[in-house]
Parts: sequence; C-alpha cells; structure tokens
Amino acid sequence: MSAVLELDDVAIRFGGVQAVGGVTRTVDAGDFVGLIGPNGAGKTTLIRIIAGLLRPDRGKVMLGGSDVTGESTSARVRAGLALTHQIVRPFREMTVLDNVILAAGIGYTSGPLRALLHVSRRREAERAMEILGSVGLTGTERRLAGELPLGQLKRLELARALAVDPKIVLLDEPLAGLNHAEASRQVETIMEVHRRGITVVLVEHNLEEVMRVCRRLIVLNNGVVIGEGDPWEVMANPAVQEAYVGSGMMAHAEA
Amino acid sequence: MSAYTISIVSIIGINVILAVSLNMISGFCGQISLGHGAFFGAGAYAAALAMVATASVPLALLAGVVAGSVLGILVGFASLRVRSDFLAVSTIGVNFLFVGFVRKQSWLGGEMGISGIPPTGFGASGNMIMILLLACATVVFSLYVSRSWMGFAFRAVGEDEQAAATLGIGAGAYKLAAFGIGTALAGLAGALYAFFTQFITVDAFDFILSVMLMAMVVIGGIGSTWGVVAAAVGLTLLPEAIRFVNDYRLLVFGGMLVLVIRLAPGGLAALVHNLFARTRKA
Amino acid sequence: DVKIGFQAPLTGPAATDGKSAQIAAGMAVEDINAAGGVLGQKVQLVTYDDQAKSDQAIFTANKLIGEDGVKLVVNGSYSASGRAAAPVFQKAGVVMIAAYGVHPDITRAGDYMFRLVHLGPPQGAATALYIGKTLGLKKISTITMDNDYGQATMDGFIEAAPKYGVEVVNKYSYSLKDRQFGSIVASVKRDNPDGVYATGYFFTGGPLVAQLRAAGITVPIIGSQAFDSEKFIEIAGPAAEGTYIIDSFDRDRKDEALQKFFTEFKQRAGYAPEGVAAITYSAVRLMADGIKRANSAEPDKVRDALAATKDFPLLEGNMNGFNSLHEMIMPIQVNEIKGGKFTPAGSITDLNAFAPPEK
Amino acid sequence: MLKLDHLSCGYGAVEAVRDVTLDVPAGSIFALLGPNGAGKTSTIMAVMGHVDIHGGRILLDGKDITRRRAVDRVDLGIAVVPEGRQLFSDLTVDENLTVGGYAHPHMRDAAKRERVFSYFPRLAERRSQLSGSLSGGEQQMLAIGRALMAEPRLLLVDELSLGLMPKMVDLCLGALMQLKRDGITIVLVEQNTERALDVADNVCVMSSGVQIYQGTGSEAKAAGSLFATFLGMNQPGRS
Amino acid sequence: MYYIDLAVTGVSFGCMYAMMSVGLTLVYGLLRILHVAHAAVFALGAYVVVLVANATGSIALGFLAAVIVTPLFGIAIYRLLYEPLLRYRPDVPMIASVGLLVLMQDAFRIMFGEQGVTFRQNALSFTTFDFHGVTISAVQIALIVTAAVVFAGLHLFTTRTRTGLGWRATVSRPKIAASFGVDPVKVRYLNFAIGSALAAVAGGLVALLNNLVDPSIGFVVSYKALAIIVLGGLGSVRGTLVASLVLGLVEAYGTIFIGAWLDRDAIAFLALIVLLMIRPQGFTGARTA
Ligand SMILES: Nc1ncnc2c1ncn2[C@@H]1O[C@H](COP(=O)(O)OP(=O)(O)OP(=O)(O)O)[C@@H](O)[C@H]1O
Ligand SMILES: Nc1ncnc2c1ncn2[C@@H]1O[C@H](COP(=O)(O)OP(=O)(O)OP(=O)(O)O)[C@@H](O)[C@H]1O
Ligand SMILES: [Mg+2]
Ligand SMILES: [Mg+2]
Repeated sequence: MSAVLELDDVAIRFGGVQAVGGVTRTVDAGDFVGLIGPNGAGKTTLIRIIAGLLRPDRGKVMLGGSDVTGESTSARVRAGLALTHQIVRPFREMTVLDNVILAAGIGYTSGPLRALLHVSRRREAERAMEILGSVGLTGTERRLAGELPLGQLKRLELARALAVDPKIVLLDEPLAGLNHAEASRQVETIMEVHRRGITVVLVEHNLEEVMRVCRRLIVLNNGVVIGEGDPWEVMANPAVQEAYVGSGMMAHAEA
Repeated sequence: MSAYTISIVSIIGINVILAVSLNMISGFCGQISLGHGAFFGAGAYAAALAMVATASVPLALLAGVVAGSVLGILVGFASLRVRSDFLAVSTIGVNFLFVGFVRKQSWLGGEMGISGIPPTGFGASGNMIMILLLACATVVFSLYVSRSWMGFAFRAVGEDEQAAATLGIGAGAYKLAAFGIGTALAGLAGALYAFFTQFITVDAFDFILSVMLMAMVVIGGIGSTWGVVAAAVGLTLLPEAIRFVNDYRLLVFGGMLVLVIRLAPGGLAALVHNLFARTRKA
Repeated sequence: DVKIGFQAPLTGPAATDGKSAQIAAGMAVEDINAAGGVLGQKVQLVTYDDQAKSDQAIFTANKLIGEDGVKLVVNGSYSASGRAAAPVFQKAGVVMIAAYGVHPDITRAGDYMFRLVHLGPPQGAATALYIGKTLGLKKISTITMDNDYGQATMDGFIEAAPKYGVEVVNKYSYSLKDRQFGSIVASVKRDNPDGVYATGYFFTGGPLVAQLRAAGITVPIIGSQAFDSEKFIEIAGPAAEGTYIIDSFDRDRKDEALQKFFTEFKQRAGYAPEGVAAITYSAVRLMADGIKRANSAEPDKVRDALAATKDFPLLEGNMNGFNSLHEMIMPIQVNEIKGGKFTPAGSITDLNAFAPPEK
Repeated sequence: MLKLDHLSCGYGAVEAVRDVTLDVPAGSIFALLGPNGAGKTSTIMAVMGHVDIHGGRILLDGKDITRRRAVDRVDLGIAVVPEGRQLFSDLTVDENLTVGGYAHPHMRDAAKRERVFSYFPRLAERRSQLSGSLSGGEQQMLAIGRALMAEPRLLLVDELSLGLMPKMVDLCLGALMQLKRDGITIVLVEQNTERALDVADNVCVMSSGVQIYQGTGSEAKAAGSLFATFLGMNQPGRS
Repeated sequence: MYYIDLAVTGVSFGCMYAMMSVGLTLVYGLLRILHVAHAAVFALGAYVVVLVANATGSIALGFLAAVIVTPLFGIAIYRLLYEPLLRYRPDVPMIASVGLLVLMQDAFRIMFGEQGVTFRQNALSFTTFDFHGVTISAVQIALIVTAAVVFAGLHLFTTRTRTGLGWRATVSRPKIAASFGVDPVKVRYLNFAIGSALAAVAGGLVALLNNLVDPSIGFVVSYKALAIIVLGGLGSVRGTLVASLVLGLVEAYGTIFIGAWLDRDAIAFLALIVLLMIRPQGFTGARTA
C-alpha cells in the first residue's frame, strides 16, 4: 500500500505550550485511523497543520508522496485532502444546499478566470442533493445554514468535506453533539465513504464508535504519540488508560 | 437636451460605474474598500496624461483601466495580509496616500492638476452616450459575475476565508480578482471623468468621494447590482434636487443619509424585496 | 432685468470665503440698483454653490447658461472651480470675471475671461522685491501652504528671490487642514533666519504666527494675501504684531465707498470684511460699469468694454487696466499689523517687477 | 423550583419550541433529551432570557420571570453552561472566572476559584492563557467552572460531554452529582443518553419542538423502546 | 535641542491623538462599528469649551460643561442611531455615522459661523516655558499630563476592576456576559460616555492650542483616528496609546524629512500601511484563531 499522508517530525509551540512535539507518522491509502488522546493533547492542532491552516515550527507534511509543507490549504484540498472543523464553520448566510454545491463545484473554482467562465450549477446541485441525502439532511436544503442546530451543522460539515471528492478526509469530532442514533448513522456514512476507497483520519472522544470502526489507533498526549496499533491492544495499554480513559466509559463499553 | 442635463447624466453614468465596481469588491467579495476614489483618480490621471500626449481616446481609456487595476492589484496584495476590518482603514490610507503623493508630484501637475486635456471630439452629447454605453456594459457584467461561479466563490470568501480554503477555494486569488476587476472599472470611470471635465485636480478624488461611493453601495443594498445602480442615480441627483436650499445643502444631505439608513437599513434592495414579499402574501 | 451669474463655495471647506463673497456680491448689487441700476434696468444676481469643486462648477456653469440664460458671470470662488468653469463659459460666449481665483489657466481659456486679482507668481515676485529691497532681509525660511494658491505664490517668490539678494535657507510646507506646526516651528528656530515668508489663509496663518512667536522667534514674518482678515489678528492675538501682509489693502483710506462698505459689511456679516469680500464687491461693480460703458448687456460688447477699462476705482485702490490676457494691472499694497490694527506699510509700484504674463 | 408553563418560543417568526410544560423539583437533576433540532438549546436559552417568548410562562420558585431581562435573572441564582462554550475568548482563564462571579462581587472569590481548580487542575495550569486558545475540552471545563463561580441555585448545562474525553466526562458527571448533593438544581442537556439517565432524577424527551415523554429517571430506563426510537439508545452489551 | 523640540511636539501630539481615538477604539471593540461621528463629538467638545469659556470667563468651567454635555450626546448617538442598526452589517451604521458627521459639521458652520470661534481670553495658549532652549507650551504640558492620567486610569479600570472585566466580557460575548450579570446596556452607555468625554477634553485642548475652533476641526480626527485604532490593533486601549505616540513622533519628524514628498496626512497612513505589512495584527494585536 502507498502512503497518502506522511508527517515528518512535525512540531509547533504556542508560547509556553508545546502543542505538538515532533510527530512522525504515515497513513496508508485506504486506512481508517483513529487519532485519540486527552483534551488538549494536540489533535486539533495536528489536523490544522496537516490542512495547512497552521504553519508548523518544524517538520514536513507530505500528501500523496509530494511535499506540501509550504502550500496553501486550498492547494492541499485540490490535491485530495478534505477536513471538517471541530467548531463548525458553515457559510451562515448561504442555504444548506449552496454550502454543498460550492464544495461540489471544486472543479470550477480552481481559479477566478475559470470560475468566471462557468455559470450552470445543475450538475453540482444534483450531486449536492445526493450527498445531503446520504448524511441525512434532506429537507433542510433551502434553510440558511446559520439557523441549523448544532447536530445538523456537524453533518453539514461532513457533507461539504465529501463533496470535494477527496482521497483522504480528516474528521475532527464529527460525532460530538449527536446522540446514539444519529452518531451511528453518521458513522455508517463515514464507513460508506471509506468503502469507496477514501482514507479516513478520525478524531473522536466517542470511544465506542472509535473502537468499532477504526483499524488502527494513534494516541496523542501532550503533543507526542504515546501509543499506536490495533485498537484493543492500544486501549489495554495502562498509559493510555491512565491518561485518557475513565473508569465509567470503559465499564460501559465492556459491559 | 440642455448642456446642464447632459452634464448631470454624464456624471450619473460615471457614478454608476464607480458604485457598481465598488460593489463587486465590497458587496460580492466582502472586502470593504473605503479608498475607491484613489483608483478612480489613478485612472483619471493616467487617461489625462495619455490624452495630452496622444489625443487618442482608446489609448486614454486603456491607460485609465491599466492604471486603476495596477494600483488595485497592489492593494489587493495588501488585502491578503490584513484582517478584513483592518483592510477598510488601510484602503482609506491608500486614498490619502494617493492624494498626498499626487499633490507633491510636479509631473502630475501637483496642486495645480492637469488642464488642457484635449476634447474627445465626440462633443458633450457624444461623451454622454459613450459614458452611458459603458455604464450599461458594466451593469451587465456585474449581473453576469454575480450569477457565475466566480460570484459564488466571492460570497464564500467574503463570509469565511478559512472555510472557503477548506473547500479548495484559494481566497487570495479571488480577492485579487475582485480588486483587479473592480479597480479596472474604477480606472475606466476615471478616464471618462477626465474626458468630461477636461481638467482634473487631485481634490476631486479625495476620501469624501470614496465614502460617498460606499454610501451608494450600502444604501442600494450591499451586493445587489440593481439596488446599487438605483442608489448611485439617487445620490447623484439628490444634491442637485436640493440645490434650492443652497446654504444648507450639506446639512440636508447628511440628514437624508442618516434618515434613509435609519428607515431602510437593508438598503433599497431589501426594501423592494420586503415589499414584494408582502404583496405576495396579501 | 439684467442677470449676473454668481458662483461661490457656500458649503464645504471653502465656505469661509464663499460666505464673505456672497455677502459682498449682494451688497454690490444693492448699491448698483440703488444708484439706478444699469441700462435703466435692475441688476439681478443668480447665485449657485460650487463647493469649490470642479465638477460642481461645471454643473452650475451649465445651469447658469442653459436654465437661467445668464450671459455675464462673476466667479467668487477658488481656482479649481474657476478653471473648470472658464472653458464652459468661453465656449458659450459668456463673460466671466474671476474675483479671486489665482490660477493662470482661467484667463488662458479665452478672451471672455477677466481676472481682478494679482496672479500667484507675480504676488510672490512682488514679495521678494519687498523683502529684499524694502525690508532688507537676506536669509528667509519659507512655509508653503499646499494648495494651488499657496504653491503658485511661493513659486513666484522663490524664482524672484535671488534678483533681490534674498537667500532661501529652508523650505517647509503644510496642508490646508493643519493648525499645528510644531515641527516647522522647531526647524525655523534652528534655521535662525532674518525673516519668515508664509503663504496661507488667515485660519492657517493665525495659528502659525502664534506658534512661531511662542517659540521665541522674533524676526519679521511676511504673510501672503489671504492672511488679510481681522480674524487673523483675533486668532494670533498679541503674536500678530509685526506681521507684514503683501497685497492687502488700506482700510483707513479716505474713500467714501470703502468706509461705507466696511460699516455695512460688518453689520450684515457680524465680522469685518477681508480681501476676498472687497475684491468680489469690486468685481460686481466692474461688471456693471462694463455694461454701462458698452451701453448693452450683450456679452461681446461688454467684453470689449471691460478690456478697455482704465483707472477703475476698486475698493483696494485704482486699477490701471487689463493686459492683453485680461490680467489686472495695479500696484500692490502692503500692511503691517501694529497695535492690533492693519497699518499701511507702503506699496510696491514697480509694475515691471511683477508683470503678469501676456498672451 | 423551575416551572415551564405551556412555553412556546423561537427566533423571530421561527417557532423552535411549542407548548412545553415542565416541572423541575428543587435539588434534583433534570435531563432534557432529544435529537438534533428538538429545541433543547432553545429551551435552555429561553430560561436565560435570550429567546423570543411566543407564549406561556417561565416560573422560578413560583415567581413569573417570563418578561425579565436576562441580566436580572442572575440575581435569582441561575447560571448556564452554554452550548459551544461561548467563552470570553479575549479574556484569560482567570478573568473568565471572575466574570463568572460577577453578580456576587468579592464573595468568597478565592474559595470558589479553588473549588473550580480542584475539579479541573488543568485550568490552574492555564490560568493566564487567553481562553480562546484553549483546546476544545479545556474550554468546556472553563465553561463549567465559570458557571460554578456564579454559585447558582439552578444550573443549566447544555451538552455537558461535548468534546470531553471519557475520563473527563466521568469527572464532570461526578461533579454534577456532588453539586446536587449540595442542594443545587440542575437541568442537563446531553446527547449521551445512557450517561444522562444514570444521573437524572427526571427526564423529558423533546422532538421537533414538542415534548413527547416525561417521567422519572428509572421509569425512563425501563421505557427502552421509546428511547431506542427517538434517541437510538443502544442495547447494553452491543459492543 | 532641535531633535528634542521635535520630540516634544510629537509626544504632545501623540497624547492628543490618543485621547481623541480612545473613544473610537472602545466603540469598535464593543460594537464593531467604525464610529466616524466621533469626530463630531470631538468638535462639539471644542465648541462647548470655547463658548462656555467665553460666556463665563473661565476655561475650567468650559471643560466642565464639555464633559457633561458630550457624554449625553454620545449616549444619544448610540440610542437613536446605532442601537436600531446593530442587527445589520457594520458598514450600515458606519455610513449612518458618516451622514451624522456631515450633518453635524454643517450644523456647526451654520450655528457658529464659517469663520470659527476664538477664545476671548486665553492666556494659556500664549504661555510657554523654556528649558535650556527647548520650548514647551502650557497647553502641551496639559495634554501630556492629562493623557498620562487618563490612560493609567483606563488601564487599571479594564484590568483590575470588575466593571472593567465585565466590560471586556461584554465586548467578547454580550449575551453570555448578560447571563452572568453584566448589564450590556449599562456597559454601552458607559462606553460612549467615557469615550465622548475624553474626545471632548482632547477637543478643548486642541481649541486652546490653536486658539481657534472652526467647523472643520473634527475633520482631521475623523480619519486619522481610524488609522490609529487600526495600528493599535482595534479595540485595544494600550495599543491605541502606543500607536498614537508613534504616529505623533513619525509625523513630527516626517513633516521635516519627507514632507517634501508626502503631506502630513499621507505620512500617517504610510506608517499605517508599512506597519500592517510587517505586523498584520497591529502593534499589540495578539488574536486568537
Ligand atoms: N493559539 C494557541 N495559543 C496558545 N495555546 C494554544 C493555542 N492553540 C492551542 N493551544 C494549546 O495547545 C494544546 C493542544 O490543543 P488542541 O486544540 O490541539 O487539543 P485537542 O487535542 O484538539 O483537544 P480537545 O480534545 O480538547 O479538542 C492545548 O493545551 C491548547 O491550550
Ligand atoms: N438563530 C436561529 N434562527 C432561526 N432558527 C433557529 C435559530 N437557532 C435555532 N433555530 C431553530 O430552532 C430549532 C431548535 O433548535 P435548538 O438549537 O434548540 O435544537 P437542539 O435541540 O439544541 O439541537 P442540538 O442537539 O442539535 O443542539 C431548530 O429547528 C433550529 O433550526
Ligand atoms: Mg480538538
Ligand atoms: Mg443544542
């Protein structure tokens, strides 16, 4: 299998906090990786670095074999990356449908001139409707995104990420704010995406779902990797237990 | 048509181009610019110099467009670095820098401005027709842009650059495009203005003018091409219509501005929209 | 009625001068009508606000021509407005007298244009003569106001200065909106010149002179024409003492018209008239005089009559006449402020030293 | 303690909550459950005074507070942990806590702060960091801490576990139980239905703006099928 | 000596800029509105000081009247103009604000005359001290001292007092701050009152310095203060002070050294743009993502 994402000694520091302290990891094509760790471990920060929203102090980010460390976010998205934000960021003044159409039109928006020469959105609208259906947002298309409740916005984030037709998606807590039924549904969608051959990196605190779907876990603590491998083995690691998992949750999961 | 009417209509045409082009930058793409007067001025000066040197109308128009957009793209580059609310004030700065710079340049006539710009040869009504044609073309172009994918991407960039970037839309390129197009049109308006007055001083392109243009955009309804056109016509005619108050003109003008915004904060576009919505309900 | 068009900046930043000009023009018309009008008819003034802006000047010029049918115009505004309006009037064959617009282009627009004020550069040249010969000062620091009037006048000075043995030690400039001159004052203090020459208006000149004096600069200060206002003395207070104003006018001259103008203007405006007011008044009177001499209100005839003007009494004194470009020829008066009053300090009569350009 | 009497509310013309009647007994934990868009957040914010009331009444200790301004409700002892944290992001952790106790100037400020830090030692480490730069979970801890600073009698918690790691969820639920023992009334919105039912004395389920179930915690646990339909609570042992 | 003279000019000017723009930055921080009409408040302050001083013969009474009248005026602007427009994009209230400024400036012209008003007695303007060749006027000293006191006070207020913290919390999230007992309406009134009073004091001092209040006195404020608050990082009081002082000094030296190429207003904005290119977040801006 070939690597879609490679991190080489990535690190960043905010004032006195070493948020990410030298992470070197590879994600292979078709993998389904869970990135977990305590609050403040540096997961979101790492995702933002991979997406190019933050510039690391040192280290390299490679996408599909080519170095993208100096590239902009939009260039990385065009190279096959997609992500969802932990704190949702829809275009609040646009309708839900427009939010997704815009993502689906990635072929037109590569540059202003190209965008200027195209008007029709029929095909993209059809595709957007399909994707909205798959995340369970049918019926909300005409509403302004700013009016949706949090749970639906989480799904809109996923819909937009899928619409750009990525090779790899980075999902930052896509299940937070969803109840069990909704979370399972959202997970189904994600698994369906994965079945289509898209690589998934999932950041989640919903361990139950993480354990169910991830093939491999990476555990971050204080900005460094403290464990990696098969989910059950990783979870059994006392260091991980100590730093992350409380008694209650495990009790529930094991019950 | 009397000479007076011709001159008013000409200025209306020029203001329509200016307001619609500003609306592309600030309304479509969300980059608040309070320095549109500078690009207008750059166009006017370039066209004036070209006219004095060659007396060729097409060359002068081209010079205006190029000068406006070159300055515009430079400012666009600056807009890539600064936060949106910083940009508004930076563009004010560009306006003051432009005026302050031209004031001291003897090759641009300094304080004296440039006079003796050769006439276009079309006569006052010929000029007016040229201006009106170009104004119509600008409006049509603006309507087209707002329907195209470019207009769509502009809206995204205007609302949230980072979110746009995560959908593969490079905010930088679009902001540059908005500035480039908007300021090229402002430069065009500048050339037309130079033809109209045949004499320019830098005072005509000051900050007050830029604010006036922004007022047209806001009163028209930010982002709405038709609203902005209506506001441009209205705000150009208003001072003429209230000429009878002579001494109190600015007072009345300022008061009207406050009143209009207070009564129709969403602009004319929203007003019309609500009106339609109501009649449809009724 | 005989209509005379009148443009002035009634609102906006130039409103100070516009207001004075408007009052003075109104007084002139009343005086003319009280004396029987012209050609047996009353004179009527049609006034428009041009905000001292070029496009507004074009609108109002077109309006005067097209809507009001005016054939004779007095422009009581700054150069920007006069320059924009001049070609419009010239093309329509309308006679215009620019009361105090100092830019050369106004009269260059054509033969229907007249000017009743000394051009900027000649004023500057006359100043150099006065500073070098009359006051006998050698080293001068100059402070220029950045607008066409301030700059053109200073250009004339700088060009003529060497002829009279005057050396310019340092040049400074400020903008119309400035009222604070700390840096310039500090620099002048360091220059330690024999005198300071500044162009500007009374509302910039007042604070400037006050600040120069407060910093302990005691050398003579020479100001340009637009310092000429009682308000200048009010603003600068005791610091105004010993300031020279070039191209001013003698307020105490035993002239009935002048004294009557003074008292009446004060009554109407609530403040004493400045140079701008006096010139505008004279411009309207001159236009009426031209009509009388032409015995017609036809612009062509009025133009010829005006061009032939000889020894016409302005409020400031008698003018000699117009040159081929319709620029006014007249000696320049100098005032010094003494005891809080404008006091005549001689006049510059060498007309060749500041001859305006010919065609 | 808190009563909602046929309450309807929303945003402008949009009605988010229709005709909800609730009774929250003093000193209990009341869980408000329901799928996305059910109107839970809207209900909470209506109690805080930030939503347009279309009809009905809000009563606290029998007093009608429906028309009271939001600021004036603090004195009655209400505090909120809002959805999405909503910290004062330009203020430091310490300053956020001070504002939390704004309504009771200087009263045992230091002691209250110590209590918050004892729940969340992580916050103590980050005392002078700007709250906007905290991680998601750290922000949630601060939002809870800030509400505790107000020494509320009625604590409204919107999405307690959102973004918290499992260990922290335990900790926070433990803290709520402790607060309840101290006599504080708690209204809890939570997506993790089982965990919510573990601690709740009373339960209300909402869907599409209307209430569809009300009962005690134990009753609710028994009514499994209902929960499976509306909340997708999984059957024990599924994993 | 020369350079010290320039520095004195720059610092005293910086202090004036600081006082006139702090109100603007406070309003921006709270409401995200570019409160251009602040310039009219500044002018109003100057007029009140002059007119009352001339009527009563006491400059101190003039200042007292100004700090009573202008806060009310500032609050009125908020209540009548901004509050109803808060729901709209910030450009909307800004244009309304511009309209108000135009209206007020012309109203001043009509009410108090084109010629402007001067103090009848103004010993202060003409009092100067000479320290070993460095000249400093009484008004300049007053400017520097007032600004120092005001800014020290403001700093303590916003960082050490609960009201100040509540104010900053409201700036950040008005609804939630209200939920913890910070009254947003009171905060806004306080904000406009303080900002307006400081602008009025600055206006009065400038009136003394120029011995002239004309309708255009507020004009400079209307745009230069905007440059300052951006340089200061928008919404930051400390940043505003730093930016004002820097700008005062840049202008004082710039007028002499680059004045031949650019006028003074342009120098201010050149400084702004250069700095923004180097530090896009302003002098003190440390923004969170
Ligand atoms: N801009 C910043 N300035 C200062 N510290 C920061 C900044 N951004 C993040 N941090 C710190 O870096 C650490 C890692 O944050 P990050 O958001 O990556 O955590 P996380 O693993 O996503 O946590 P969570 O699960 O709670 O979301 C945190 O301690 C946070 O306080
Ligand atoms: N600002 C708003 N404007 C218009 N409608 C809104 C607004 N906020 C929420 N709504 C609508 O009100 C309804 C209830 O939303 P609310 O946020 O209360 O749901 P919730 O139960 O908290 O959902 P979630 O679990 O996803 O947070 C939704 O249909 C939502 O679209
Ligand atoms: Mg995170
Ligand atoms: Mg909610």
